[in-house]
Amino acid sequence: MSRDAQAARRREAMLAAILRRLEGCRTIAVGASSPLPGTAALLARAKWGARVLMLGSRRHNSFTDGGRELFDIAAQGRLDAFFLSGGQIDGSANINLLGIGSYPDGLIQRFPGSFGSAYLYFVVPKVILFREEHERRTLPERVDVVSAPGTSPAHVHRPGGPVALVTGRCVFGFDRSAGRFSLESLHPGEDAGSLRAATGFDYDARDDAPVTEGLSEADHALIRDRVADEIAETYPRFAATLRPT
Amino acid sequence: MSRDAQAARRREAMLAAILRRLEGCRTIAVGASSPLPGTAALLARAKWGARVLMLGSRRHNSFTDGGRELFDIAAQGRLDAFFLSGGQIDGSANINLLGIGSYPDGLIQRFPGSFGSAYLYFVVPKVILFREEHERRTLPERVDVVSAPGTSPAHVHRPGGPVALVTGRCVFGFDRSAGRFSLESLHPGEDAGSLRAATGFDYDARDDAPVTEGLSEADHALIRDRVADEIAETYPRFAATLRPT
Amino acid sequence: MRFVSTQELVAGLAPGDLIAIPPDYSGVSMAATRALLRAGSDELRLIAVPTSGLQAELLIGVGRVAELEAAAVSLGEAGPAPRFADAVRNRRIRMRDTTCPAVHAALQAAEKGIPFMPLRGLLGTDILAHRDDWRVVPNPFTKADDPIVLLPAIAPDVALFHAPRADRDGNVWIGRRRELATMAHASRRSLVTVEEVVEGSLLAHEESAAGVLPAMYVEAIAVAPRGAWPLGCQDLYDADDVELARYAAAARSADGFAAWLEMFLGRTEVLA
Amino acid sequence: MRFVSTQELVAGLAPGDLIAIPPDYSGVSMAATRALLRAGSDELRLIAVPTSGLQAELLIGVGRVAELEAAAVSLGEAGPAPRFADAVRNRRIRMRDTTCPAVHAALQAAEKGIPFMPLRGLLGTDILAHRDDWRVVPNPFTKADDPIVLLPAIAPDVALFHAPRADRDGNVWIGRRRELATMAHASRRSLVTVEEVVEGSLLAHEESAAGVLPAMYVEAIAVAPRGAWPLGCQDLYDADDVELARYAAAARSADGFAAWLEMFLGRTEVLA
Repeated sequence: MSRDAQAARRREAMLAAILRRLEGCRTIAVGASSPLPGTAALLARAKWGARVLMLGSRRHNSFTDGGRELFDIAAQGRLDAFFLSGGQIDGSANINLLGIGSYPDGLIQRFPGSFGSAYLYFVVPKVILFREEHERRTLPERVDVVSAPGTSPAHVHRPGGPVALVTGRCVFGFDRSAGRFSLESLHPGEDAGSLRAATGFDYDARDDAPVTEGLSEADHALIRDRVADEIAETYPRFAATLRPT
Repeated sequence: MSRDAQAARRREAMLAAILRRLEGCRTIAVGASSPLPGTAALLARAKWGARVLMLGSRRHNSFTDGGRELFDIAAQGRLDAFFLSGGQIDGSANINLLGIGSYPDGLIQRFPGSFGSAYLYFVVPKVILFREEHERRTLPERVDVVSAPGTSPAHVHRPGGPVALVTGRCVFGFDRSAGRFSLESLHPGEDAGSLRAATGFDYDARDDAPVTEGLSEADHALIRDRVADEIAETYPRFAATLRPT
Repeated sequence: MRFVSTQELVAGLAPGDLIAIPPDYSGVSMAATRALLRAGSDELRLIAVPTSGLQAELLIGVGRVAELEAAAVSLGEAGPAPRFADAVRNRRIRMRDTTCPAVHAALQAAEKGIPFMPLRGLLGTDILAHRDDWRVVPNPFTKADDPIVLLPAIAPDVALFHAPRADRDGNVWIGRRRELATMAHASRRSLVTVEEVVEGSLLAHEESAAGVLPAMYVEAIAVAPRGAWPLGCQDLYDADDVELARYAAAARSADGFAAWLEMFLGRTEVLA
Repeated sequence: MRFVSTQELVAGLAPGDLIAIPPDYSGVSMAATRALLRAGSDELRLIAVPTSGLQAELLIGVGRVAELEAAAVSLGEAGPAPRFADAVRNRRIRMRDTTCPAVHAALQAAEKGIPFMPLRGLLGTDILAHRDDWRVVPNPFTKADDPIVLLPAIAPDVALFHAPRADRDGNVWIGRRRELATMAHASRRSLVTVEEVVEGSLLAHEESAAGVLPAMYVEAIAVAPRGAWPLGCQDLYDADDVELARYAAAARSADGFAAWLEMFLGRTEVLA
């Protein structure tokens, strides 16, 4: 299989996994630099009429109160799902959007910054983590810097948090009380051994973890006929990869 | 002199006194139920281009952030002058917009409420108090209820406060450090004795308090040609009294 | 979001509901008020944003209101609100006095999901002295003695108002009357009457989008032409000053109030 | 309010000034950025509302910036911001990390003249751990153990942004990009570039008034057609993705950055 075909298959598994996690969500917001979640959210819109609020979009954006409105609706409980990624994501679902090395004065590599994660991770009921690049480096035992913690002590006001981590290799569910990931499914081409080898943190896993289901034909048709064009407004380069070549 | 003519003369003295106190003000806001201050503010606009923000007006109102914007610009230091009245105003410049009697459960008479006074009195540099009806009842030694205090202890954050009280009989200046009014001028027809008799609180007064100067011919012309029409948008009944009959 | 009749719009209000209502100059649903007066729930709690006039006055006059928080209730140039003053004096309603920016700030706190918001001013007032739900704390950002008031968030059950227009998606055009947006954001649900429903999305063009309250805040909309009468509706029509003066004069007596109310309830809504 | 050239617009910025700048998708004055790059003040302090991209990246790249507070600096789909990352890693700027709603809240605190604003979230983050200007206090409205973060107000000296249009009175149409209004309200003065100046008052009709930042907040306006390029300007033009990708590739090296900058500074503003 060519590298492009592998990447496409990986991406499809991720899309399908995110879409499944969005089931039942009525209002879904998509942050900056999130083309894959954006595509899944627009699929949710096409399929069951979910309301999609996408940062950087004009068409898929009914905000009229400026940049704060996303955070305000999250605080009001009107937002069901959001997506976060990280330069690093660790086994406790801590995410690191700040950098590699010693923060703040000894960074070897600097990441863009936390965006709204240090807030939304606390208040949105379903936060779906995504990181295509699944390696020991990106998914370490412990992040170098905590830009947002996966769990909080019981007394901290935290109605929201992570529910899953979707990578280029697998889907992890997150158990908030245990503070641990457990393997839900492996993408095509992965097995238990390859996954352990590529993952820096420990996680729970059944021996018989299923293969991540792909998108249905209907989903593919929706992407081709509608969603690819819709996502192109905000992520033109990504949209090109969704279109048949 | 007829009662109407007396009322008109009293009103002119008040208008002229308020206008004088507005000199140098670049931004003037006018609250609810304030036709006389509104007229003075629109005169200030006609004469030196003062910016007028008038509650209840659409034309003289550049607010675009809803009802809070008046309070926000006051907090930002963008507002130079505002007007307050009271069911009672006492000798310490305390105002009462709540009622007569024992507050809250033993009121004999209930007033509309404080509006924004319990805030704006603290933050607007020049608050001009106005009350046409100058009687011992309306200007008592001590208000029954303090909806906003005339002065505050030194440690209280208070960049603003009262500068003057303009009534149907006279103009008082207010000394914030002394917490007392002093007579600045008497309207035509009043004298030292009649004023003391009509005023419930003690105040400082020179023996030779001047007569309040009226409006200039140019001011009269501006009202006739322009301001009467402008104020009519918000205070149609009051505007009718400004027009020559 | 669904389109309903004005009567259906208010049918969902339950005793004890906290209802946010706008000031007379902003966008008062007198159409919904009429429906409430005809067959509404009792024991309503009103939060005026930040003042009210005819709407609170009428609902209080017929005994629908258990509690009112407001910075003022007044009929503006038409004078004081007699039924309000009478009800407070005779303690037929629980009155919680406040001041305009305190209402805005407390709604913004709910809008932002924070438990409280600080506000300057208020110190030394009898309003503060009788608000046991407000706190005075030292400003933690200075070593100086600097007391400041903290207001708890106000999160109404319902925002009820009137606006010039809505589109078929339920987006409501409120223009620069942004207190309506704050009310809607802070409230669990918004019930709205509009002058008309327009074709095409109000969000389609940036020009009209700037004045829109998005449908995600709106539970139901009823079409009610001249639905703010005798109050005004933005640039569409002004308040009916003659009618307001007539009310103010009538409502000084209980009989006069009853007669005016009969007229108001009997009035068939004018269809444009 | 006065109309000036873009160069005059930025001439008033002084070393140490705290400048509020919008995110790439909102209304970035790249025209004013160009003027600042050509002949601007050093030691600027930037507060991104709440993130920045090309604008902060370029100003940092030429060494104009002493301090930056931002929730993120990124070139979006074009990738990371190389000059920013390099400057932070080598500690050539003082970086104050924050999170988006913290910037909005702190500006709203300045807008409202309150010394601080509470915000949920943040507890347990290394961002909070390294912000010695933030406080964690017990929520005074509950007896439960409920820590909450207080953010001090951010009151910028200047808000600098680009908008579609202004009228001759200095009213600026910002549409639904209301973070520009919050920035302007919170800042002592606003410096604005616009695509064009239109006849008639933008406040004259409720439809256009809804999207207006009133002139009372605006100190000076410069006309700069396509003044956000290579970023976009609302519905008027989109970001130039090709140019942004070209920059991202070039700026990985110091030489590439210098070459791109020469192109950008040499580019005569297109007059419409």
